[in-house]
Amino acid sequence: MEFLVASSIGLLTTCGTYLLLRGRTFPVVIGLALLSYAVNVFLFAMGRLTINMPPILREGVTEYTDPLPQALVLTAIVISFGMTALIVVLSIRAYLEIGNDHVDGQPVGEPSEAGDKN
Amino acid sequence: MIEYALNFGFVCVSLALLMNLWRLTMGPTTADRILAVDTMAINAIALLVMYGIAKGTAMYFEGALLFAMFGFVSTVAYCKFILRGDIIE
Amino acid sequence: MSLTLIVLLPFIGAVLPAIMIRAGRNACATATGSVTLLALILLMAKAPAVISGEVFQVSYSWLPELGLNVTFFLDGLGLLFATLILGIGLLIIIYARFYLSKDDPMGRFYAFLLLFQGAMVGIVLSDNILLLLVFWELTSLSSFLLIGYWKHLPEGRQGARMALAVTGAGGLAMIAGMLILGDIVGSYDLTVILQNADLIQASPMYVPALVLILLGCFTKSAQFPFHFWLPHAMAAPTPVSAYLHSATMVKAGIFLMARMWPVLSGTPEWFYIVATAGLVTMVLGAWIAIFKHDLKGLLAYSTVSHLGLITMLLGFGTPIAAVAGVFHIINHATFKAALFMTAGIIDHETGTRDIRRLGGLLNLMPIAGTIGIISAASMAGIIPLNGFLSKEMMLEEAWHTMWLDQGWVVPLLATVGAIFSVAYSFRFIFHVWLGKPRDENLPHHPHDPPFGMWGPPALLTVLVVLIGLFPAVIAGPLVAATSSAVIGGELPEYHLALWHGLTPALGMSVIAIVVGALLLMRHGALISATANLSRPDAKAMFDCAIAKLVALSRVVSDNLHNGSLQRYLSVMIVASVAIGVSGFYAEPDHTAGTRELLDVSPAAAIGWVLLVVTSIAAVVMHHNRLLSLLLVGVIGLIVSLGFIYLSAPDLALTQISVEVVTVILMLLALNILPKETPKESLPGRKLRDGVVSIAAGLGIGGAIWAIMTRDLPNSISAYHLANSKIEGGGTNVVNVILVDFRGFDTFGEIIVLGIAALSIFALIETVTQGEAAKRLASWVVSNRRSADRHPMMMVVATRVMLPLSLMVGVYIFLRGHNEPGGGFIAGLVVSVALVMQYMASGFGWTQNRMKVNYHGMIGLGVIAAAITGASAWVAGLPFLTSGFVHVHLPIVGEFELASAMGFDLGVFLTVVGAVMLALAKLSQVERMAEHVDVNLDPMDHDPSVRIATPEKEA
Amino acid sequence: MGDWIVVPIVLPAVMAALIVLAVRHYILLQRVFSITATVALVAVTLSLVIFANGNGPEMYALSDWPAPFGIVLVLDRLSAMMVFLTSILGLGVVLFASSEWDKRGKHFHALFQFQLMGVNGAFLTGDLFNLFVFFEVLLIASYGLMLHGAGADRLKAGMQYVVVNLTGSALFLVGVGMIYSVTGTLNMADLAIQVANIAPGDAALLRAGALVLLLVFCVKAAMVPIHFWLPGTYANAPAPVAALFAIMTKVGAYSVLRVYSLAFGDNAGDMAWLAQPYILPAALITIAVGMIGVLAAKRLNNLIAFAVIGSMGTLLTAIGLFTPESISAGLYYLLHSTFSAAALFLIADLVVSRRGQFGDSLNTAPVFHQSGFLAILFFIGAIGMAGMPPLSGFIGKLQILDASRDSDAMVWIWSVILVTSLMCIIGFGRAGSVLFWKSASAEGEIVVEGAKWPVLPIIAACGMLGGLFALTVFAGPISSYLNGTADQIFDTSQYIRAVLGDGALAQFGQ
Amino acid sequence: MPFVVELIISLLIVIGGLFLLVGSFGMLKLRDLLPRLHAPTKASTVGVGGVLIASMLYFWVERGHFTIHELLITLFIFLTAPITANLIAKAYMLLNVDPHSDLPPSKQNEGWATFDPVGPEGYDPSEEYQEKEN
Amino acid sequence: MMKRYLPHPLLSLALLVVWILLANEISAGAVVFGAILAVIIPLITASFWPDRPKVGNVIAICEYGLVVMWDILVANVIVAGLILFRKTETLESKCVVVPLDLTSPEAITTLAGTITMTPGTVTIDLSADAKSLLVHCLHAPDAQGVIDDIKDRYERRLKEIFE
Repeated sequence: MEFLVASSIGLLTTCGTYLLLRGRTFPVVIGLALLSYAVNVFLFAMGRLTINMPPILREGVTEYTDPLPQALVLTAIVISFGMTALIVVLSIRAYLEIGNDHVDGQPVGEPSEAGDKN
Repeated sequence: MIEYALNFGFVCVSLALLMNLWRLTMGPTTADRILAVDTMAINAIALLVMYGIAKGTAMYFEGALLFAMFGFVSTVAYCKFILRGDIIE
Repeated sequence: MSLTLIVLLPFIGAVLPAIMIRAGRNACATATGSVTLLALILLMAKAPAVISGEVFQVSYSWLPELGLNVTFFLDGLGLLFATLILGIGLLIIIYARFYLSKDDPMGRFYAFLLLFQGAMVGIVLSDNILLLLVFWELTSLSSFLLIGYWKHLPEGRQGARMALAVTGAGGLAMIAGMLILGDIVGSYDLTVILQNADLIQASPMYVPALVLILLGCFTKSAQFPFHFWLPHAMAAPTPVSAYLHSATMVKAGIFLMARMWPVLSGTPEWFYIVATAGLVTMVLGAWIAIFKHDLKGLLAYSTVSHLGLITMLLGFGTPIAAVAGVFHIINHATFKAALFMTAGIIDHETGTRDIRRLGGLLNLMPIAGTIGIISAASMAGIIPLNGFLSKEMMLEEAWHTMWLDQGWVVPLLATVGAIFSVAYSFRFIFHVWLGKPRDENLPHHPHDPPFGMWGPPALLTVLVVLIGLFPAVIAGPLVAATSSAVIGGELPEYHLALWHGLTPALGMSVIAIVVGALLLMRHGALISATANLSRPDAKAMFDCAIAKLVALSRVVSDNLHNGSLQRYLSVMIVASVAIGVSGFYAEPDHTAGTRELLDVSPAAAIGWVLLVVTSIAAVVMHHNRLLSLLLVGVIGLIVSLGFIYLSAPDLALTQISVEVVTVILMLLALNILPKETPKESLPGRKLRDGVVSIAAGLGIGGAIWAIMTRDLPNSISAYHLANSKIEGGGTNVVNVILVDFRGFDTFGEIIVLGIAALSIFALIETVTQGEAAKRLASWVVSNRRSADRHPMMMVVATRVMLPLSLMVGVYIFLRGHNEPGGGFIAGLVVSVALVMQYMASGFGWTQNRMKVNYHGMIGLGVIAAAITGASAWVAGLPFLTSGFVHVHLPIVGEFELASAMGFDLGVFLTVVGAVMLALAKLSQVERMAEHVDVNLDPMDHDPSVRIATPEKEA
Repeated sequence: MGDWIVVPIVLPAVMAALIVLAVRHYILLQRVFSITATVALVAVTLSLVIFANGNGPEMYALSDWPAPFGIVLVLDRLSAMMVFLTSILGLGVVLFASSEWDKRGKHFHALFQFQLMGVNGAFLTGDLFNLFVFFEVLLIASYGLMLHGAGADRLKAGMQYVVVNLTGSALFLVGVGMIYSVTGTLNMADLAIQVANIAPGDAALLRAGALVLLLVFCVKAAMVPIHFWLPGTYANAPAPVAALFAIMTKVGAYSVLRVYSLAFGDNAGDMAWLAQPYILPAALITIAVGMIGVLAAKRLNNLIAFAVIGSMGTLLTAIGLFTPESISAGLYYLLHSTFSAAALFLIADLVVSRRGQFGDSLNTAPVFHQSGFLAILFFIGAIGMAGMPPLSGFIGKLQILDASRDSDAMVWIWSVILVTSLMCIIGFGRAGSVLFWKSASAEGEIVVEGAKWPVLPIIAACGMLGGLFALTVFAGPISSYLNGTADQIFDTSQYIRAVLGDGALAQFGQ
Repeated sequence: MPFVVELIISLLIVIGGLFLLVGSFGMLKLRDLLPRLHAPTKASTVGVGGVLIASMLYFWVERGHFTIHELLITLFIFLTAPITANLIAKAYMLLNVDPHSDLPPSKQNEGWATFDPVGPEGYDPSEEYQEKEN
Repeated sequence: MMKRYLPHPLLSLALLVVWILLANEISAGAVVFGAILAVIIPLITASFWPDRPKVGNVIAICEYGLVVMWDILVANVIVAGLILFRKTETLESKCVVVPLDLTSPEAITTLAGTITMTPGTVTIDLSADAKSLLVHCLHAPDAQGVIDDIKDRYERRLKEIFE
């Protein structure tokens, strides 16, 4: 199980990073979303993996998973949600203002037809 | 016996999810993909309920409930996007 | 005290001119002059005591930890320089009053001048080398302002910048040198340093310190090879040149060499660096001066040359040479200041400074002519003027000096220098004052200036003569006091007299005068002979160097910061992987974990497959944006399933709710953005990005693998589990952590949401301006659109769902403390329920029915959370301390009321407000783009109403 | 100080909420609220400084949970000084913005107050994850503020700023996660103890996590090679916001200082001074890159932005040495560079607003209104930034040079700092000459409507310069405060005792 | 637990699982979107329903406490599934179907809602509307 | 009075049931609390429910529910058989048009929903004036039969319920 989680995190990071490195806003936003999944799971997995031991106190149950990372992840999810919302709006706003959605250093106001030079 | 039934159920749902995945990635139309996602949500609900039975806890119920609600909303949003472009008009 | 006042007076006075200028030019000059005069009087009051060997000292603590204190001391050397600075300063102030035209902002001029004066006085009176550095750099700055005073002249600006660059550079080097020096001695106090010559010269850091300090001195005093800035600083108004370049700024370097002479001199390094530089400068400066047609240029190079002379004398390292140097400092200051002022008079009266156009001016302006001729003769070293005396002493010393064991080098070059010196001095005399006027069409008709202009140089010229005639009487005590301060010990035997007998120096002098005069007679031939010699233009070289530097910087900077986010991010990612890996492998102490791993269940494996496929598909198909969004949604679904599987129901609920709202947001965005991402990455680029991404993935995957395979150490969460129920009053530990143990995090978190919404609001509010508005106005809806805006089935179903969803929201909210749920999820559930209405029934219809202001909700939420937190203060407990009671009501039974719920309510309100505000605002852009109006009807077509009478509700 | 410790965080937050709730339609009331709150903040933080000066570190346990289980705020000399600096800077910024800037977009004052809250929180918190939260608060507020008023260049730069920092936030979580996973704690004081007693096999992970976290802090501190976000952001941000951002980079530097001296300081065994070998070389390169940028800049705001990078390099150099002397010097320089950057951005805005269509491009333009007065302000600001005497920049650099003399890298540090100072002088000299001198040779005069004598902005700009003068004149007392601060930072047992009590120190080997 | 109940629960789970599988299989097998649309309705009715009833029974009998909230999920699904199907179909038709050749006429005054606008010409429902702050 | 504080009694009742379903217990506390919510929430959402729906006849509702349940079960098996055992080429998929007599949007929606939930038929569109349903049949050799079935089994009953 651990390997599955670790490889998933790695893969999500890889995919997120790859999209993050594209030259347009939308893939970047998608990449950030993937990256934040990866990081959230990463942070969650800090508490190690357990099955069916949710940190809801029950009579007679003594084994619980580590609740702290979950609380941290919750905070992180909410924060990254706020950030995502902002960047989504920002990407629209920038697109409307600039006329293209490049993030790769193209000059302002001129949509580029040329290939990616970098 | 329930255990065997549940395992069978898990296998079924898993296979179903894989089939949905196929439809999701292969399309061909966007509507197909949306349908696949919607079905995935349904399957996920079933999975959750079965998991709740397997673990003997009702804790996953809210998960299932929210899956039902949010699965619907996101599907509607996708469709509305295709239909109108503007989903809140 | 008065010592401090002497330094402070000019600084304080610098404010006066700026104020006084409104009272008129005379008042301004008077105010400025009286400040200087006052300082001079204060100084003179101490002069007798200083000359008799007393040293005044005053000290204030400024930054004792660093050893930087405001300490001043006044000894002979300080006295000499302070007198020169203040005295000549006073003369310059008077002179400038008449020199500057009505158009020149005089207040500014005097302010800068006094600033400069103060800095100079500060240098010469500092008893702390760090303080000295402060004043040192101040002179660079204030001279920058002075040189660039005529800001409309490009030469002025360029000259100022060049001076600043060169002297600033030297100053920076000197900072290093001084710090080393202080380090060697263990104190930055000059008086202490001066006692520790042996310590300093024995230190291995002696040479670096020496070189660095000398760099400062040489740049300031325009010594070869840093001499080039000085002539270009001549673009300044003449009073500035006269002040800065005769007596003060350029002498600062000399001053410092003299000041440090006791501790730095006497070593071969000192000799070869200082004496050589001085010698070269002397000869070179004089040589160039011969060819300068600009009066001030000639004087500037002559200054360079004379400074070289003094430097050389100090470089010799013998006490007697130092005495000669000190003496020449005085002499040079007198005649050079007078000469500059004379040049200024000529410029002022004739309108030109070109020697080729001048001539025979003596007849037209006899007073100025007399002053000029006498001073120039002194500069040439003609008996019986003061220039002769010190030059004799110099030649005498040169005669004895061995350079690399060769006895002839120094005397020969010194003589050559003297020859050139005579040549240009004579040129100044003969080509300007004597002979016939060469150009009848001078801009002005020259005549003698007002007294205010010729008075100051005349005074100096009197001094020139007097010192020449009675050196021992007039200058003797001052020279003695100064020299003993420079040498820091016994004075050598020396005579200040006109006649020393038939010495080699006299012979060299005679040769110089004769050859120099001959040289001048052949001046025209000389000029044509050397016309073809390539003369390196220092300014061009400097400009070129700076331009190259700037161009290089641009290449580096622009190529580095090319505006590509991709580059920035990839560098950042690579750096993070690199630093993490380097930390991990810094020492080979990692041991693999021993934790027992969980089994893989089939469902988990399938989930993994789903995740892998969708992730990869999201990358492969990212050009189709809608599809990639869909895939991200699925990934979110799988991740939340994973959370449930791995005992984190709260996370799963949050994840799925956030997921949906995010998808809605992105869909709104995608409607405006292009629907496709063009395929523009080249294969190489893809490969690079792929490698970077895989590295990142491997890094993070490896880390988490290493972590998950080992056991968790004793974590603070054990306490949370133990106290959640008893102390926190909730069984859902995650929720108790969120609203209680770490409630402060949550407080910050909701604020993040609130800010996000406010920022979104602000961003969209401005969309109606500028380019964006134009684009929106001319937006063309390209895609095919369905005809019905609000499908009836959907409208009906969502209306039924609204109360249900609200119910669910309340339920989730209430149970949060004990079961998975809580204010955040509840907030999202309610938001989604409302969004559903927006989607189904349209914005207008829904908005008309929503009596809620989302801004207010955000504010209210934050305040609710804060008030809940602050209510603990009432009980004398820290912020956010929660309490809970079990309430027993009839029928209902027992239930728990926790103050944390108030906090959670704040969370709830903020979440709903933020989400709704963001979505509502975002949808506004859409409507602007779509050019459709909002819908007010409950549905597009209501068959039960049979059309035509659309209901209108408030 | 008790409950007052949390006031610098709660006060702006509530005030911002109140502004949103009650007065969002009335710009005048917003100003009144905002300025009043900031003045109150100055008063509170000043009293915190006075308290910290006379007392040891004090802990404030939020929600009344004992450390390390809940979140704590810690008031010590360092954090008190930083919040005070923030509030002073904030006051200048809000005064400047209240003249006209705050009308160019929505919600300036609310976002501004939230920004103050975030910054203060980051300075006061004693919890690693709470630090993350406050980082996010201050970042998202800064996004909003940075985009205030929009405009193509600003949006483009804002996009980069946001994305880079979001990536940074992700890395922050990774770093915190790794640290938690082997130490089981988030409290910084507790972390110090856990690090000192780390199991040998876990050390590698801890190091990796700590270094990733270091990188995140350095992103905020704009250290090369992760400084890329800064030039565009600062150069394109609205002037008051750019001025406020002067404190943002300092948050990064502060965090480096706090975490890597407390948890990875002397007592950290093998991991002692973990950050040093990484920071020092990078910081020197940062100075160079910054000053190269200063020389290369074609726009005034770019010039200042690069100068900020350079000054951050200088600051990080001092911090990277990790000696009491260097820290003290670095903190002094921190104060200085905050004021000088803020002052320059404000002055630049006054200049730009009078240059009409010439904006902040460093090209010859005709004379503009009040150019003489602004030239003086600019000159003073430039002196401060370049580290020329007599202003505090010089003293700061002198202290840093002095403090680095025992370092192995002394030659490097000295030569880089001194050479780059020259570049800075040349760069600013060129810029000032073009802006204020060359204009005299150009035809005509620029007349911009409404650019009279805006009182508040000029007060604000002069106030920031006044900060430089105050730092200079009171260098002695300030330095002795800072020396005490540095000593306190190095005597980590004080901090740990304040947070965890005496019992914990036993595990710390003291 | 009585064997019969256990058997019933197991059967319900198996049936539910099978129908879920069939639903997804149908979606895979059928050729075109509109037929495919039929498949998931099985999953959402009998599939999920079976499992939910099994869950209710299980908790009731096995765990001894009466749970009914599963019904709520059923309610939700019954409420939402037709809408999703309808919208997906509309989305599909909009992009892939020609209303004139591929669809039967509505036999009414107006055509299918996806393609033909509604209401009398010229009526603007948004008169008098002013957008509020939010 | 009643109208004002309890605008939709049926809705309130439904919500009370929902609350009990959610709380998953039938206790006094749950009922009281649910009742409170069942009053408050309709009040809040009243503006979304302009003067509808008019529903009566509980027996008819139950009858309808049972009929639909049974149909769903039967149809599920049939459709499962179609999917599993019929070759896709032999399926006679087609669209049929169901003219409507119902006028209330709620009734139409319920009908459309019922059609969709019974496997084998899916409501895919509505005519713009809401007078016809477009229904897609997975396998309908006899199109008119399907229409008649729908009209007879469902629409008739819905008419009773809603009008």
